[in-house]
Amino acid sequence: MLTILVLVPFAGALITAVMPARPKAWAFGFALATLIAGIVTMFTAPDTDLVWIEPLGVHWALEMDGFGKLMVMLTVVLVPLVMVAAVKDHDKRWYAWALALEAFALLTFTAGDLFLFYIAFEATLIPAYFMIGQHGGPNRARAALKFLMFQLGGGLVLLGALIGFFVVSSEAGSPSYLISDLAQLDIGTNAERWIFVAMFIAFAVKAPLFPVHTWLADTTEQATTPTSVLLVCVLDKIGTFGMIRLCLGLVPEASAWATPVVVVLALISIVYGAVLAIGQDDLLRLIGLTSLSHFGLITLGIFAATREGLVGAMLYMVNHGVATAAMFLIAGFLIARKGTASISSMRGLEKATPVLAGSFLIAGLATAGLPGLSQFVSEILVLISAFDYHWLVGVIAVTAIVLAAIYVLWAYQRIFTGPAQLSRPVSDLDRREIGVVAPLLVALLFFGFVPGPLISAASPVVEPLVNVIQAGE
Amino acid sequence: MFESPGISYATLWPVLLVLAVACAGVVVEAFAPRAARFNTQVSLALAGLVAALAGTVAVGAGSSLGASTGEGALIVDGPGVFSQGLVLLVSLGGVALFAERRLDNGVSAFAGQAAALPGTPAERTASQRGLEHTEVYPLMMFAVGGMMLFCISGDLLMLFVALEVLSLPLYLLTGLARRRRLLSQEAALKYFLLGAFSSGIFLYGLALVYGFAGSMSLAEIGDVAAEEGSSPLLLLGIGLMAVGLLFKTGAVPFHSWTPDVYQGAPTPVTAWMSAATKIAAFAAMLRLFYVAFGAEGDIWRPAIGVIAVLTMLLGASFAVVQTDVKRMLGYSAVAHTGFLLTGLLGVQTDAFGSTQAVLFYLTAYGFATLGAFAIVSLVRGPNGEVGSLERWAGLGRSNPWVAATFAVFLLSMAGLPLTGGFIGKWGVFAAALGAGQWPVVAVAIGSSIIAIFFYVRMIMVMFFTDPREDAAAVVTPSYATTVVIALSAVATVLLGVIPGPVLSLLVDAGGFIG
Amino acid sequence: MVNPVEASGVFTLIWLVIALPLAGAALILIGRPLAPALFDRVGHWLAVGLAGASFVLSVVLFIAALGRDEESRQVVQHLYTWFDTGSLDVGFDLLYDQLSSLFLLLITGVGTLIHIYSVGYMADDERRTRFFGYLNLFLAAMLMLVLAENYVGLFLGWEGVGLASYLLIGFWQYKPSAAAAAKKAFVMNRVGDMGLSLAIALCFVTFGSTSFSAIDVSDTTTTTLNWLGILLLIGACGKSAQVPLQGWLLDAMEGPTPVSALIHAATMVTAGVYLIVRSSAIFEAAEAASTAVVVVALVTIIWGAAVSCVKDDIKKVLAGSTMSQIGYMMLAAGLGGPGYAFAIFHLLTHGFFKANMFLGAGSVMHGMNDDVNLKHYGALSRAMPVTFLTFSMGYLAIIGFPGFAGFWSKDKILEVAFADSWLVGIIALLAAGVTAFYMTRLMMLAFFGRKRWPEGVHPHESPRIMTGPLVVLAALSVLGGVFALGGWIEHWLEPVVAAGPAEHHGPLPVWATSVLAVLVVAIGVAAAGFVFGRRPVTTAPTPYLHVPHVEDVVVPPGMAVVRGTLATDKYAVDGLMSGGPIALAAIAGELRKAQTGYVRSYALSVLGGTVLVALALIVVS
Amino acid sequence: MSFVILASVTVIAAMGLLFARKPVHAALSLAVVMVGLAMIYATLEAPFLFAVQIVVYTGAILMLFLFVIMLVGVDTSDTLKETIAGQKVLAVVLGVALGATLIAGVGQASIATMRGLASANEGGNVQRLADLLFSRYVIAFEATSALLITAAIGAMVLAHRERIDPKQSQTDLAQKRVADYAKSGKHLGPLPPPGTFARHNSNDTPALLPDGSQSTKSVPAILAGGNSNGSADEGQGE
Amino acid sequence: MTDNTTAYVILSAILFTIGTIGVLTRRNAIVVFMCVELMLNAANLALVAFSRMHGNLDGQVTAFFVMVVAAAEVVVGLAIIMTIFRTRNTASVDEPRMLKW
Repeated sequence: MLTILVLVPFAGALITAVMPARPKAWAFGFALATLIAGIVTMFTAPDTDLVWIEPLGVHWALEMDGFGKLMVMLTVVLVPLVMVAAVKDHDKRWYAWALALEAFALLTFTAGDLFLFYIAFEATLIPAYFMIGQHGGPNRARAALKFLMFQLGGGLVLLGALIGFFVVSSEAGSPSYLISDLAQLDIGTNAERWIFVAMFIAFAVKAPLFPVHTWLADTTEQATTPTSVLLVCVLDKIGTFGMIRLCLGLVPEASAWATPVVVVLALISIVYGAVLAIGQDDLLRLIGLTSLSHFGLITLGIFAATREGLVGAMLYMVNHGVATAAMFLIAGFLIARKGTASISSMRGLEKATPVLAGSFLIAGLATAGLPGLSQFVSEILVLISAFDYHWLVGVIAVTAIVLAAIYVLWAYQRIFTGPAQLSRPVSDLDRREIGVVAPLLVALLFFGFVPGPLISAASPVVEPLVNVIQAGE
Repeated sequence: MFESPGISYATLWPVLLVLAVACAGVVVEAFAPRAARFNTQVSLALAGLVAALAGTVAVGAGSSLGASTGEGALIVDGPGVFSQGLVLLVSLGGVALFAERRLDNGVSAFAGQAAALPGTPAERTASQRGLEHTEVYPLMMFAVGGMMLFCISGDLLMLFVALEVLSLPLYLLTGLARRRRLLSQEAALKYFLLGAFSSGIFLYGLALVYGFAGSMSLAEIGDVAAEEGSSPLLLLGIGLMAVGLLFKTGAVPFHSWTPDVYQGAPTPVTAWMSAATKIAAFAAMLRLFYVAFGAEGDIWRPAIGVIAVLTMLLGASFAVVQTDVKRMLGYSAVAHTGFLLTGLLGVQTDAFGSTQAVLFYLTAYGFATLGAFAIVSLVRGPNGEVGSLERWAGLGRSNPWVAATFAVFLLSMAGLPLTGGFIGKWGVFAAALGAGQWPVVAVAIGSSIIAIFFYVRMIMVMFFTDPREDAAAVVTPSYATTVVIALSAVATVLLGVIPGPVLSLLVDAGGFIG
Repeated sequence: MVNPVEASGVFTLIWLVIALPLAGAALILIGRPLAPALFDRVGHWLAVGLAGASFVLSVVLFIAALGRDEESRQVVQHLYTWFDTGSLDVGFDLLYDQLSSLFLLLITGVGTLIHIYSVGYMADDERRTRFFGYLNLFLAAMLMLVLAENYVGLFLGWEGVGLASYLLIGFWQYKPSAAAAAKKAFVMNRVGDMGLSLAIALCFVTFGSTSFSAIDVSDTTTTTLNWLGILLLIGACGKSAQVPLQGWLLDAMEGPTPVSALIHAATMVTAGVYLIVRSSAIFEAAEAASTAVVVVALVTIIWGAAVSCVKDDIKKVLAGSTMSQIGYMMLAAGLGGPGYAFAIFHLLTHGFFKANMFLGAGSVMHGMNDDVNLKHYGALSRAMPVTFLTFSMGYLAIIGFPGFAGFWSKDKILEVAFADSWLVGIIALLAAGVTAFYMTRLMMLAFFGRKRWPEGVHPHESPRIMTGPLVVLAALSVLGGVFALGGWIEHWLEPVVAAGPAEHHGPLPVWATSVLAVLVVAIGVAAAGFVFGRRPVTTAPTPYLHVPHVEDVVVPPGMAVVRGTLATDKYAVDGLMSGGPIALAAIAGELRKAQTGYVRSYALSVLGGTVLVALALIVVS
Repeated sequence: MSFVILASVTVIAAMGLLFARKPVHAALSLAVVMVGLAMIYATLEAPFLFAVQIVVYTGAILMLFLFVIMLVGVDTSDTLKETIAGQKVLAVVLGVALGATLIAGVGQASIATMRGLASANEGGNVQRLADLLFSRYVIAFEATSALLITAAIGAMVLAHRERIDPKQSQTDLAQKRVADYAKSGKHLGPLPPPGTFARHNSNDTPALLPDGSQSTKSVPAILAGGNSNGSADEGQGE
Repeated sequence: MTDNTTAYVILSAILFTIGTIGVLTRRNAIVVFMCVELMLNAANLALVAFSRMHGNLDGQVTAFFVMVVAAAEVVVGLAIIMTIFRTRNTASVDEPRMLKW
């Protein structure tokens, strides 16, 4: 079943690529099919475990715990939405790549084998590279290259960890890459630390964290917003997903050892990203950089390694996905109208586009962690865990809420308020666009008040992690 | 005194067949009418290679594996036979590329009259009449035979002779390009002079090793070395012999010929040579170092490690600043040598050890480089192949399939998952790390990042850059090239997606024996 | 102490108090774009109706609570589990107790009146319907704030009112000043929210829960409690415009006047006081934090009063006064004991008279074509008799004219202040005098003296729908003191605020305080009358106060930091990351010159390599 | 003693390779080295190699060299002035370093004294070599055939001009000449032979026509453009 | 006649060194190639000497093979050199350098 979940979008990608007529409709159909498959797997998803590459101990092992479910749902829901959003200015190549990206992302989130995880982890980059490079701003080629170089660089470092695991696993007996087997492995302290460092670097690039974040803004600036959504809201989650699943899950002692450094990086990311966002004139860069701040918070939650922190981080990943997707898509609609992403060239748009403005504000406030919108719950949980870790960490992390208010509201103020100056008529969101944004906004509100389903999915995953970490300490 | 050597023809016949085909080719050249030569030579070569490949498979599956023959001159062991098969496979592709005649108005990539001076009426006449040197096929067959012998050489003398047998035809083939004759001849001269120089060094090392051990047999050398420990004689011998082999593989600082020759040689030759030579040379190197010099591992590993590091770093870095596609791939070949040397640093194990890693890497790299150069030969302008990177811009739009296939090869060379190159890279790194060579692995990872840059930039140029006015166009090739490219691409992907069978085969094949 | 019982009977409808205005907001804000014509016609009445319904329900609940035993007046309604991580369990719970009951009445009551008033005030605004949507949203959020059973729920309401405030201040967002003011208000509130967020975190870390009922100071060190108190104070400062986070309130006057009345005078800005009173259990045990509250309060009292003295903008005078008055409430709350109840008492009366005066000011502006400059007023008492009269009631209440609502409430606070120390008492007392001074100034400039109306302005009385609420509020301003009859409010709130017995160990007898207060007020009035009554003063009597606000100090260097960070990111961080490849390419570009093309050079490198390998092998062995 | 003499001779002759300006001289000094080595082989109980060295190396290979040198031009001489910066210095330094390493290594190695080949050569050096050659090294021996064939093909491919058109007979040529003369009045008679009236007699020296001017036609095309006397404005006389 | 192998090997090393230096310093391709031949000869000397030292004939056989190989190599090499010479009219190894960097 899980295999089908992965194969459906993959097949869709192939079919879309070769389909001469109505490829976008086909792609959308496959995205919907994946959504259905995703929903079905929520309820019935037996794990898969087939031997794949025997000499290396690699298995085609798919499994899905609550955390995986969250990420899978996020993915399968976002893809059809961005496909609708993308319909006007993207060609079929983009659709095929998007489906391929979805397939690999799903594979990452369900991989029960480290090798498989890595392969999917890296494989996502190719679709992403083409999606960035083929559609978007004038400097997209450079941005795509930069994106890919950072990601592949991180990926290669992760390869080091992967090989390290193999060596240790071989020495312990027959090699196996099953995550469940690796978790049992007794790795020496030194090796474990090196493996952790390698994995963390890779995930930090992916997530991203300071100081390996510089690809982020360039990429979001040049890529089209549907692409950015898939990148930031789905793909980057793999980074934090990996931190939880692999860093905490496989090398908990080393994680605990490294926590002080990680926390400092996370804090820098939080503040630094927000400050950078404040200073942006390009709306898409701004949104991209807000994610830096948010990923800092997620990382903080993960490595504070309390129940609240982990649950918060997992929730945050979902909520950030929804909120940022909304931000990007709305910004995309806005930019499609104005023909520029430069904030300084917009003013007073609220009058002509009240719905657009309202949606932007809601999404923005969600990003800023306003209670009642979904991101708040995760944010407060993370803050609590950060404070629990050390009061000073909490104090620094909490500045995020002020800085977030500044960048969101200042952007809103500059774009939408003030006397309207329209050189040409600007229309409000049309039905299609509302159809894209509305589900996201509803989700933001719904999970703001009823995060229960998300938490109950995440909690069982957190429990063993917390136990292991506390035992490790 | 004379004892008849026990030559096991059952295991040797594929090699002999290839050499026989080469001789037959010479006969054909002498007696067959001009019109019939091309077809005869190509079919002869293909048939010979296919038969030899089948034979290799049979030998590999047979029970006589692991036996030495000719009183130890040749060792028909698993890895040796595997690399032989690999050489044959890429050579099949090579023949197909050699035989490509649709790209350049019905003539092949080889000079019509090598003896005619470039730019003279004689040359033009030769071209107009569709003349070509069908001697390239026997030459190639000789080289293939040499490579196959190189893979299974069991003593130093055999090693030296095989080295020369494979090298001489390559020197000649390099100089036979139809277009850009001057470059081609220059490449041939450089390759030849440096090749001769390095084989001189190799030979001197051989002499020293013989002086140390008193025997030519690799196994006996290994025994003596294990017994007597390291003597300066042996060490110097190892060093000088290593230079000869490292030269062939293109390791820094013995790499300088690589980019020049790769660029200057006719593209089909580059394609085949880059794959086949590397396979043969590494097979021989593995055998030499593990069997004969295995006991001195602690001594040569650091040196090889340093060379690996230099090779990876410089190869990758230089490739970054190239503007010619062939030359860039040449430097990339240097970088790959570095990665392969990383694998050499590991140890032979029963399961997945460095032998398996290196051979798998060679498999993946062989197909990728064969396919990549084959595609290079398709991308042409008014004056033949277009090397300039800038003129490849926009190829992804005008010829998405060709560009995509090229991207697959590049990605494999870059070592991205779902391509054979990834498993290969994984393997050599794992082998080295398993032997505790983590600093080299760290550098290898670093240089992989550099290497990825130029592969990915190439993709960027093809897909995301607007074409220039004098943009290159893709010429539709004949089936031969198409099949080679397609099969290489399929192999590249399959090796990444289901590497299990090949890996199992390698594990079953075991290690090199003396 | 909070020790509630489960909701039953009519109390199961607590949620409806919030839900009604929330539904209104949702209906209007979503429905308006879908059916503009319909909602433009009935939207505002829908909002009024739902606010009124909420008020009625509040009254019903209050009566029901009055009818209950003292022990069962605290009612909790568990709606659902908001989030539960296993260790942290936050319920979506509502707490109806003596404290929130009073707030409910104030919020829904004054809120409804202001809704009604707005129907008239905003009649000409094309986006009126949306305004009512926002007003309803505000009501819902404010009610959530006071009904929440835990700090997280409170935070939900807390931020909700911030949002509503943001939307309403910036309602006329085509004015850049309004948009900027809205943003400033929200951001400065968020600075306070940092404190509240951390307080929530500390609360959880300390008590293992964020519920009010879980607060148990017995096992906790004083240091922790003090920090908790200070964090809460920071939160309160932001929301209640206390120094140093007071700067946004004056700018917030950019919003429509009903907003100023409802949010920035009567209800939202008092949330800080609510927070501190709600957390009285903590402050009671945290002496240093309480002292901090007192200090902040005193500074704000003076600051607000001083601002009011020099502003020419009628709304800003009132806003400064609000700050100052809230300072009084904070003072009372910070002093503890019976002070909590008095703080709430003053909060209620202030809600009445300040709302009254703001709405009066709105009425004046309505007549003066939205001119807010006192210099352009004068002699309005005849043009707008109703407004004048109702405003006068508010005026008398705020200066503490004996018998009026403000008199009773401020008097109590002065008592407590004197009970604490001379210094505190005297500052509070003098500030009362200043209050009288600036309010009198306002009255003189606005309603008496010569006409200074600009050309084309013809002041007129506002329509009934606006004056109606004014009259009601004026009445409340007069009669608000009834709550204090017989110390009712102290007794009513006693179970909540954990107040000790109301003991007076002050240096002055109670009656003496009252007399002193009246005297000081009289002096203030007289001084103002002397200054502004005799000659036609048209300018502020003192030079504008050039005291920089916190935000003025913070913003320029803040932007410099932003610019610096941008440059750092571009050149240092990204330079390091992306510059690596560039440097590498440059190095490689130089190094590749070694590939000279000379075959002999190549041979040289081969030989060099050979020598090195040979030497290396020898050396290694 | 004989070793010392032979060694000195070979080394000195080898130095000739480094310093001889003319390739011919280099080739001749190489011949000396080879003959010297042959003699050393003789002293090392390798009579067969002694013969082969002289016959094959000196006799065949070196002659090939000389032949090519003749083709390229005997006169051409290398300037020993180095054009690549640092090349010579580095070459000598590295070469000497390598040599020193080798010598030091060899010196350090515990090389046993010669065991002698008395037993190995029993029955005759050539016979014993043949035994080895056709048993243990027979495959290598076979493989060398591939080398030789390759060499032959290589030489053919690179040097042999295949005749594309049928060879023109005397008759054809004569007819063509006459036809040309009829058509364009081209000179009917034979071209002047090279060296006629010239001061030098090498192939690349153009003939002087009776009027004293030079005839470019007298120089083979392949040599034209080389350094000959007065090639700068050749052909102006025509 | 000496029994000291070292002397022969040292002589061969000297010849080898001279050969390498020649390859690096001479510009005439033919001379360069002759230097390579000198290197091969040096190796041969070592082989023959070692052969005698070890008392087996493998070294001599190898030396013989080297001569064969050298012969073939010379043919190919000289053919290539001739080609270049005919094209460029020079036998200098420094001249053809269009391939670089």
